Amino acid sequence: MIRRIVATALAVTTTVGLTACGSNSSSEGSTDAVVIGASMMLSGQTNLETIRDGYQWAVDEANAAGGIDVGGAKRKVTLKILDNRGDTNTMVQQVRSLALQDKAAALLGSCCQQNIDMSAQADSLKTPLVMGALPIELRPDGKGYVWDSFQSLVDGAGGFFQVAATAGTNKKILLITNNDSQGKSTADLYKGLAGKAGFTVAVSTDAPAGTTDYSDAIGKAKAAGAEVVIASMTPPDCFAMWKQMKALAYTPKLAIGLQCAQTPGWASLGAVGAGTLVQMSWIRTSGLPKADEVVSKYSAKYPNDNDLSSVALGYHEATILLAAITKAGSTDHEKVNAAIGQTDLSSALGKVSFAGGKSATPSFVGQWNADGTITQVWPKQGASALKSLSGLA
Amino acid sequence: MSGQLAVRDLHKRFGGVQALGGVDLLVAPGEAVAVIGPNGAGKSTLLKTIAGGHRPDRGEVWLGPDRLDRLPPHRITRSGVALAHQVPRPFPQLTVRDNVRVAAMARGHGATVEQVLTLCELDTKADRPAASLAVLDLKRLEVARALATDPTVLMLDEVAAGLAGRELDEAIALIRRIHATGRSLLLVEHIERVVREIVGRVLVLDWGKPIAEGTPDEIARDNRVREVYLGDGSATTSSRRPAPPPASEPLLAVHGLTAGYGDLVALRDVSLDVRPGEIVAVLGANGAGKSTLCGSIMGAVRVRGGSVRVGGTEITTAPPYRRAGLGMAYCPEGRRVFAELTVRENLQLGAPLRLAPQQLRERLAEVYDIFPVLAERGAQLAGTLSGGQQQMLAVGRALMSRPRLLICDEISLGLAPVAVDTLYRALTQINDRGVAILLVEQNVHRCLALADRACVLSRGRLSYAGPAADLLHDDRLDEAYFGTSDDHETTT
Amino acid sequence: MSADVLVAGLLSGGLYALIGLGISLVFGVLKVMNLMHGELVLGGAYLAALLVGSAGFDPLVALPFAMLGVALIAYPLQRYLLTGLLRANGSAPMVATFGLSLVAQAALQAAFGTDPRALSAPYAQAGFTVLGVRVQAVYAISFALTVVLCGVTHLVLSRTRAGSAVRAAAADPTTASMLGINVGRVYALTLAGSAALAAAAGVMTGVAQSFTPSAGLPLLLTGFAVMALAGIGSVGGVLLGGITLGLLQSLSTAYFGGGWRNFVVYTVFFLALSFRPTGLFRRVAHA
Amino acid sequence: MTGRKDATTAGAALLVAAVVGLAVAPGLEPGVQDLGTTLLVYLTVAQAWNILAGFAGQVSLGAAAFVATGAYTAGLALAHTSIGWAAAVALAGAIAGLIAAMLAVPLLRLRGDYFTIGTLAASIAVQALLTNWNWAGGASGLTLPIDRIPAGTTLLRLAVVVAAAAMGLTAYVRYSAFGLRLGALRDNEPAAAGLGVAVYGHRFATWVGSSVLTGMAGAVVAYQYVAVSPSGVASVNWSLDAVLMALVGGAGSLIGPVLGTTIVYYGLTRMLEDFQVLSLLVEGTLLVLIVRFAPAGVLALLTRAARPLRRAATLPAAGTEPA
Repeated sequence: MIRRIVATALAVTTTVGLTACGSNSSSEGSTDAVVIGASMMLSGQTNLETIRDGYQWAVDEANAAGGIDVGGAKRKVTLKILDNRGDTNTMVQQVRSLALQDKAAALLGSCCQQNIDMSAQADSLKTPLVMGALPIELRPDGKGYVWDSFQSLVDGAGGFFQVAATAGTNKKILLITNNDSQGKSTADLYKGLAGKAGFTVAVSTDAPAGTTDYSDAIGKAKAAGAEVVIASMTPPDCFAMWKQMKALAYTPKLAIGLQCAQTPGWASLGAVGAGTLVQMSWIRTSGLPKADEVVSKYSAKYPNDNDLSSVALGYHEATILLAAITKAGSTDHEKVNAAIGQTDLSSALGKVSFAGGKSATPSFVGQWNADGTITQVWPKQGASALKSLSGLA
Repeated sequence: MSGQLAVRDLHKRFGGVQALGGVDLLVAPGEAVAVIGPNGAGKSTLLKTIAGGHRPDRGEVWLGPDRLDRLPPHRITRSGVALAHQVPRPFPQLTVRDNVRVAAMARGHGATVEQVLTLCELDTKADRPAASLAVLDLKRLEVARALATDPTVLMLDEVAAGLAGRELDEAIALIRRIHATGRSLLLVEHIERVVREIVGRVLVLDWGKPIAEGTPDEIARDNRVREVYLGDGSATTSSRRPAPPPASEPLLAVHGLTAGYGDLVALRDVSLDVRPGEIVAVLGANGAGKSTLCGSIMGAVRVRGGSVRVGGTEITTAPPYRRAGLGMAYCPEGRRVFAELTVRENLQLGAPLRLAPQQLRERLAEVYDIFPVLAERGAQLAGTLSGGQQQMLAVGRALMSRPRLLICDEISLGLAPVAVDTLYRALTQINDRGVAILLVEQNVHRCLALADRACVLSRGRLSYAGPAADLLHDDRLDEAYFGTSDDHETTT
Repeated sequence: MSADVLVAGLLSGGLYALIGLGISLVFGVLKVMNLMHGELVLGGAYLAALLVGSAGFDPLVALPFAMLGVALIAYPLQRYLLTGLLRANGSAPMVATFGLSLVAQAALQAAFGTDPRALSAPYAQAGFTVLGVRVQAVYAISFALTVVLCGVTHLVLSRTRAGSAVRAAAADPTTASMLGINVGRVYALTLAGSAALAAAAGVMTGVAQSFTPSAGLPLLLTGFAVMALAGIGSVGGVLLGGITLGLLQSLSTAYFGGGWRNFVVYTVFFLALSFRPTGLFRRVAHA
Repeated sequence: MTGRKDATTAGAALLVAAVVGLAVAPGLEPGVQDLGTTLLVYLTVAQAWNILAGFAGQVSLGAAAFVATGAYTAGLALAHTSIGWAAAVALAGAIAGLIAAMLAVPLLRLRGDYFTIGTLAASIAVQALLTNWNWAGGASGLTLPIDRIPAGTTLLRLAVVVAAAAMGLTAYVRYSAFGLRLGALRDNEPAAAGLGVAVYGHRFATWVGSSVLTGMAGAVVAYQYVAVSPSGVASVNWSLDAVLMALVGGAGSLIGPVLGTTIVYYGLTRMLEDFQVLSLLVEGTLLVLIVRFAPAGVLALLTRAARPLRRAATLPAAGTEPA
């Protein structure tokens, strides 16, 4: 009897009490390190250690210079990065604990669909979030705490159609996307632009992430005689699709793999992947600021341009944030947020100037070579000539 | 609390077995009636069918004006018929009181939980989880739960089985107290004393059919009933070779064996030997410990004390599969053939797995020689065989390991006389080839006609061991089966 | 809808059947829902990846080694851990296999990293045309492999004495042990056999698609879906169940669009499970 | 000691805890408030699972379906109607209960492991449905109107109320006649039916009740997450976490899930968040060890450890398995 009362009381106190101890010491003194938080996929289906390296590079640079100047005092920067394994629940909980318990001055974004869920958290927690790796059109309008500096889908699509126009195909398109928001907006965008560019979408279909059998779409495309493939899907899926296109003897003349061809795993397709186009926000021939430094610092670890572009992206985002904190002269969320809005700098992905929380960086179209390297084919400056889609021939 | 329980022309068939073949029974308000009969006679099936656990194929069950045989079990319970099972089925994680409370909720009136607990002498243990109870208390709980549903008719399925001495006295006293509350009782019971001291009328079932009805005394004098229990001695008269010399080393030596399940000690301090070529019968009523003895020898029951040696090897704690390789083969009660496997596959399973195909064929031929019908049915699924054929298969399967000792547990159970004849002829044949047999039986006369020596188990203890022939004229047999002598032995 | 799609559905159904075969075998014999089956499949893929990567084996050459390797890992798990839990009531063995699946994920992640991998082979992207229908070679190979492995499993279970020992242990372990059958070992061998079949499925999945350490759950669910469609205890049923699942996926993609594929598949799986006779069976009191 | 006295004590303790929770909520730091909300949500889901599995013996892997139902109901209600957030929580519970009642038709035919796999399949079908439901945002889900949802203190208080409801229902099941019948069903279904327990009615009520609680927890999740998407609220991890938390603490008891939630979320997930691979390894190993060596959970271990300190007359550890 008494035991039960004690047990009940004990359990309740543990719940309340333990939480209290967990958060004892993070009161904000002005000489403490500035905490920047990020929850990202470092294991599970996707591994973003490239972006993490970019973040870390920027922070290490700042700390090597004695820290960043916050209201006249030099303060070190602590980058707290948690691995959420790609699980949305874990991500939300981690972001909340970073903001509320670790008192992060601001957050850095991660990738893709997770950025959308994270945006809602940033608005709800009133904590600034600088993100990329999600085309800027896809970010929902929020409450003003989310800042997106990345390439634009529209620019990339425009570039693709410019390239496609020179490829000598029959202008019929197989459009296949994931059925998530990125897939759907991509589909809508490409459908709209295709008409203007003189192409027709002969087959349009969607597939959930995790699909392994694309014979329906491939069969329809063959029947329709589509020579251009636009595929937008998350990484492992498109490997299966490319193998299947090859096996089912579907021979388009031009193919772009949005999202999926952007991962270095593409190289594991070997020859089948050769000639596929890929949209990029950075490439070593781009002439962007710091491009040579990215290559010299990281090409030993990441030989592939896709990985290097992620490093550049991470560096880019972190630089924007650190500059804003200095500019705000404070780690106060509102002040930092306001300062990000007035960002005027040029970093690894190019010039940043936010309008409506978004700042488009340049887009590039690359083409995979059989040896696992990528060659820029658009825009003209720095570009090589378009080669044939040898992998699926 | 009134209403007569009326069972009319009840039929129930399980697969090929007619478990109930037209049972009629009336239990008047307040009356106590016992149902007896040999193993497999359909007694438990009768109670379960009345309680709604089985749905009858034909016939009706009425309690007063209510027809019960089409109701689901919980509705039958609420109508006023409760069953206490032979094997207690407590809710192990609930306390004793909660076990009884669950039952008391079935009907919103009548005896309270505390009254039932007191009546069944469980009041001091009411807060213990049921899983912690000893066997007598588990049986009390089983009765208490049935009682707590406030039944008009309380059915007790061998609730005294496995009890002895003071425990038995207490069980009888409990049943009398319950009867004194004015309820009708329907008992299935093997212990003669229980029947004699409690009920006024006895119904005898055999093969699912009533064969006699009357007062306990009338039934005890009925020759047909004696025959049903002891088997008829007519079929086999001993034409056997003389018994082997007793000097040889025993194949099987059981010494001081004590074994049981949970709190129940089913076997106490039992010793027996089987020598090469010998046939030893083990007799005893239901619940006397015969199957526990087999289980202990084969490793299916945990041994508490004593030892089991086979051919000089100590095997008391060896896992079952090791024992099979020691020249000992087991033909379990209830046949337990693998119904989904063919006859031939069943037989092959009896032989060691690594046996060369040639030897396997030889052994198959030997078994087919004894049971030609198995050869004809080799490709048939064992489940499609008749009961007698399944029993032959079970014996044949055991022979496939070429044992020096064959242990047969109740091989004549539930079989037609002609099938029993065939089996016993086969046993003689097997024994003639030098295989010793430990024959556990309830069919006394047939068994004794075949055996060299016999043992009688009575409530877990050895009450006789000696030449088989002497036993036929010994009172101890009657005592073991019918409990005619005084039952007040003491236990510790 | 074209014949190509139907054939592709049918052939990918072969791979599903191979995933379901092992799960069904374990459930039939041990009466345990093996929640680490997906990781056993992945284990086969990763072992093959080691051999393909380091020794330069063709995946089909690596396949028997992967089967053996995963079986060797599974055997002691059943022998020394899971069999002991079978007598405990309720869901203990199932929960234990779930725990093991988490441990396996962690081990795979630590050993191989998280990047998606694929097994490269010349037939991974090859195809051929039969009667005007274009067929993907790797699915044709995996379908043939499934038919062979289903056949072998069926023959082992129905024609060999070891197979009858397995069926006997499944039907009545007590009696089987008294006939000299080491039931503990039979159980362990059953899981090992199931693991070997899973590994074979893993190698073919690895060639046809790709895999990561956390890809076990969808594979597991595929296996369950096959088992629910097939009914338990029949090897032929598993093959049909797999084919049904493959066709179901193709048809729902063709008729409702790719997005609805999972919904249709899992709804059918769920309903098949619920209205199957085994599910309808209510145990009546007998004791 | 009698059941009624125990029930009164538990009820009183629960009431005190709830009142204390509501009272101290505003004084807590935001981080603590948030952690408290998360723990209480997990406690609700684990306790709802405990009612179903621990007390009624029906092991479900379908909690995610009802977290998702609740979260989407609350989210859609706030996005498309003018009802308040409190009403949306009630609605979330109601719709979850309704879905549960519909799923009961096929699901409650199933027993044992079949039921478990059936719930898993149902929950994945729900996730697939949400992924394709464009009106509800499809795969990317929907964002709730931030201005109309509770946060901080209010959110914690809501979580306290919902968790108190879960604890209260568990206490009811633990001490009532209804719960007693459930225990009988769990321990031996045919025997319980033979003693007059209406099997289907009890299973149905438990299933629906547990789902209502899970649905209300889903609404709290929606408010905390602000954005709900199939990959989050419908993730099978909800189901797995519920099992893990209840089993580790001790299923079939009132306090077990409280301990389990604290140990698993606070002791493992948070402490090991920098080492994801390790946390998988630890969780998996812990589960295996629990079913192998402590099938009644940590609570039973603690009770057993504390037993020598108490008088010998008290209960032996409940739930020890018969061999």
